[in-house]
Amino acid sequence: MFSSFAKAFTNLFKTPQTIDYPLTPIEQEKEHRGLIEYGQEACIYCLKCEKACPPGAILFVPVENPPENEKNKKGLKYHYNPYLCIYCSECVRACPKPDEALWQSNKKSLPATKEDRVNESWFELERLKKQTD
Amino acid sequence: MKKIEVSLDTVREVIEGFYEYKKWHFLTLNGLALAENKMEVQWIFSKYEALEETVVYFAQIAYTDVIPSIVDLIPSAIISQRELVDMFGVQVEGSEKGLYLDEDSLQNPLSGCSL
Amino acid sequence: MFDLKKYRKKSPWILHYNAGSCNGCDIEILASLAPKYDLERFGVINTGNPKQSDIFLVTGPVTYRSRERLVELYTQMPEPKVVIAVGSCSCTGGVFRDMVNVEDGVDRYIPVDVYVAGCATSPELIIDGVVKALEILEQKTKEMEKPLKLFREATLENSIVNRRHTALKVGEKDEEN
Amino acid sequence: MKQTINIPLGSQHIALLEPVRFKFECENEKIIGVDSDVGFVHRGIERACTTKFKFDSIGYVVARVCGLCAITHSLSYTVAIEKLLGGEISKKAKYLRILLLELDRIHSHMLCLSHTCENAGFEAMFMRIMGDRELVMEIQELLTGNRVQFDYISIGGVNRDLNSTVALKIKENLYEVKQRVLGYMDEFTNNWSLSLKFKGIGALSLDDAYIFNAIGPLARASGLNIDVRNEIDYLPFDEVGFLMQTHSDGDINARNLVRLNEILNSILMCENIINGLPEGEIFTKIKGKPNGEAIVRFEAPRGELMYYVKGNGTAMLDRVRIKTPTFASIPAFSHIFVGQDYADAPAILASFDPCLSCTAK
Amino acid sequence: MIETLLILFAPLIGGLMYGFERKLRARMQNRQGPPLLQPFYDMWKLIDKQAFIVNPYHTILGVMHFITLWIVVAFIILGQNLLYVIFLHLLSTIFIILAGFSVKSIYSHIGSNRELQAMIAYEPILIMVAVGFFMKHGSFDISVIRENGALLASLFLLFLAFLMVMQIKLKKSPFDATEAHQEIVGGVEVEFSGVFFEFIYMAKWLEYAFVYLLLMLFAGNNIFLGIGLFLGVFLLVNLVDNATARIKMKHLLRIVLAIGLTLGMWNLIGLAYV
Repeated sequence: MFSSFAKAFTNLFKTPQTIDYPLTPIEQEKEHRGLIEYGQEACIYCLKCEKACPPGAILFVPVENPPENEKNKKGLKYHYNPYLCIYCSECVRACPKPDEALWQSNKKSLPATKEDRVNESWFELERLKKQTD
Repeated sequence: MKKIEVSLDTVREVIEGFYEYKKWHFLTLNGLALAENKMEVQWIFSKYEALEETVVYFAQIAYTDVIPSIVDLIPSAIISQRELVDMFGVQVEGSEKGLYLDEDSLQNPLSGCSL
Repeated sequence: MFDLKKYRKKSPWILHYNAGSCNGCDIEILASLAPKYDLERFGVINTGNPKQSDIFLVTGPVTYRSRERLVELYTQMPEPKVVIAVGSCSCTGGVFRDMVNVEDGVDRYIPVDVYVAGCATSPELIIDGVVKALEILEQKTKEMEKPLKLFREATLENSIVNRRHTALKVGEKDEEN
Repeated sequence: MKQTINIPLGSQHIALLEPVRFKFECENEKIIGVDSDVGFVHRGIERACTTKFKFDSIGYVVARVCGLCAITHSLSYTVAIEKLLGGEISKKAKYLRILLLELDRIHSHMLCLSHTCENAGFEAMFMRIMGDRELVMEIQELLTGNRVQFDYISIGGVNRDLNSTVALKIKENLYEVKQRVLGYMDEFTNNWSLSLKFKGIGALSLDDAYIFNAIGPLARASGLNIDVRNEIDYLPFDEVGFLMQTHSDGDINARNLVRLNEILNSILMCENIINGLPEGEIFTKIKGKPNGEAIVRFEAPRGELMYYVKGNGTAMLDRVRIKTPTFASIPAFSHIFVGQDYADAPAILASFDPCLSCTAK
Repeated sequence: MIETLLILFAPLIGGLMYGFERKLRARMQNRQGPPLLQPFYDMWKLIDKQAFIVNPYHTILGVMHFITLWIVVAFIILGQNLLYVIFLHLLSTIFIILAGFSVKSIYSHIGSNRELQAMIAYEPILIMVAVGFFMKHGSFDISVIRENGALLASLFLLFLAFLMVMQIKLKKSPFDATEAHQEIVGGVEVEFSGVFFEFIYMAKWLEYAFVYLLLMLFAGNNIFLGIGLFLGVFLLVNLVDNATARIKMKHLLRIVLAIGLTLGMWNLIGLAYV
């Protein structure tokens, strides 16, 4: 009891452990597993990452005006949902050209609000994907 | 892992003869869906303070069979038995449904799902 | 960057419900109440009582058995209230998407205002989410204070019943502006 | 007939992290009967493992069974698959797996201790332990890239190497944690209000521990020598200085002391691993499709975790059976509650370190 | 004039104390803590919030609790009879207990039950304190007590007993089983919401004012001793709060009654015969 007593008293004169987070930003560790990033030029459209992703947070969906890339024969476009991703970096391990086409950054995802339509917009993409299969 | 086949009629006697509560540790009751509308029930035990000694008693049954309860021998089996009832839709003496599943969720999710 | 003075004038009391998550996000919520991140800086108290809370932190994809309790808790909270879906699986279902006993995401049942990603999410993201929620809470409070249009016909658009409804539409109005 | 009252605890309650509902039938705040509902978190992971996911990504799915013992889940599953495929992983990978397993145990035990203190109404101790727990979380993030869900183990080895700066940081922080833990030992044994709350409360006798097949710290606090780390040979626990920690009282205080001693033992193991880390590859490619059945057991922070995996030579498995520590202890829980005061119920519950998301899967 | 102002601002002074205490407690727990004016932000927020009325008696009794407490504090400031003050305070506690029993929530019932038991523990000690003052001055009037010298030395044992009462009244561990957030989610206040919870919340501030005003009586007319006593006890209460766990109701009754009554009795016997 008395050691807690003393501890509480000495804590009064120490600077608290708290990081005043939104005011003083925390530096992310370089190794932190954050958002997955995609390099469109280097992608060879093998769709390995799409198959490897456990929750299915990466989708290649056919669009009308696809990004210009000679490997992209089916006219697909890369979509990624950070609110579905589980940040396991299995896609990066599956990717034949890691660090160029697909890599994991240490950026954190921002909180979304209603306008971002994290669920509805993704449903549309999933429906599109199902139609092509 | 040692596997011993038993039949449903004799399983209680076999376990009663085998199980010494200070020597063996009841791990769990496991179900396994087989082909032709059959399933396998496994009673898994392991030995205290021994390296990798696991004994599995198993019986192949139909879904309509009633599995005898071993709760009076091993009180901690009650929760595994209830799970088995929920997951496979078989009957175990004295164990009722509804540990995990609600009325409108998919019933017996594991019965024959790999087939 | 952040105008913290504005946010600090609020006192969001949080209610936490686990609707079937893996505990990863729940322990991060505990960690964000602990000294290093200390959510109490914003006036947060973990009340555990729906009748006295403003922010509803939900973790986990909603399982069949917990959905009833989830809606019950949401309705027990007095207006204005903000719902934060913490973690990937409460936003969209995450890795549990399409599993048999799971409803993908909290917004199938209750309207969600802030989605916080991450599996498991980290205390920083939770703080970000709470700061965002404070903005929405303030807007909703203002919306509730608007005088009622007494002399108009009580249509569905502006009747008393729909004050809650208009409060929910705060975000959409901003989009137009 | 005496009048009884029913006091519910859950499914949403401030003392609970997870949804579980207990209904205590009380006589003047003394519990005479318990009714529990543990199925709130059932998500159907066992079914999804056989119908939805291929065997190589299940390691990430079963990690989400429980956030606290995520590493043990993915490790058990991976070892089971490695057994079926017949691959052998390098010694360095084995050591790194133990390292993370023990770090996870340290942070999980600290969380449990702090939660027990909070439920006993000791907020300052909760803050103190949670504050110190950040030291462990920090090194976990450095080692694996995430604070809670590590996703560190893959079939054939581990995903990340340990470099020398991280190793140094781990050693520094663990030394610091050790000092703090010794401080808690003093606090848990000497604080009179904690002894009123913890000593002789929620006791489980040795015989009951045998009868109810108790496991983990719950059993070890009653004097039952069960620690799966002692009974398996997939990972070299005996090489890195594992010692079983037991106590004979069986009450909350004994459980806390067992946990504190285990933290100290785990710190020792981690230090031994870092000092004697062998050279070699961290990943060996293992090819093939799993066929046959395997039972793998591991010691999660809460007790014994068992995986039964059956493959049929294709990418989809036949059966993944997860038997989790709390699942096996539920009969023991209900037994302990009877005869205690309701005022002690949250603290007793926290001292089991229950993990309901494990239980219901 | 100054008394009227003091009475009007009594809840605010209590609120400031509460805010300062939250800050202090945070610092003792090695964290930054909320801003000093946080209780007032809470107050503004609660006014804005929708309120659910469970039943009319429940809310009225809650408001009555607040008003009676305010009158109690006013009486102390005006220098009225100490015995009246203590019994009126008892009445205000009874209001909140009745409010707890008037709803269906089981947590509320347990909270009320515990509040009753705690009342049994601390009420005799409060009366003994009043009797102690009476034996010294021959009057229960607070104004008389204030005019005379400090009684800390001659009522020292009663002062120690009073410190235990403070822990109960301020809901600080080890004697905070009446509130017990982790067991019964706040006890009697569990069903209050919105602006009606506001009254309960502000009653807590008044409780601070009440307890510390009673404490100041031990210093008599010595203002410096009074301030010293206030600061010292304020720190002590929080330090004890941060060094102990919550003990159960039966232990609370046993400890407070056994130690408190014994200390008080010895003091009174000493006053009578020495």
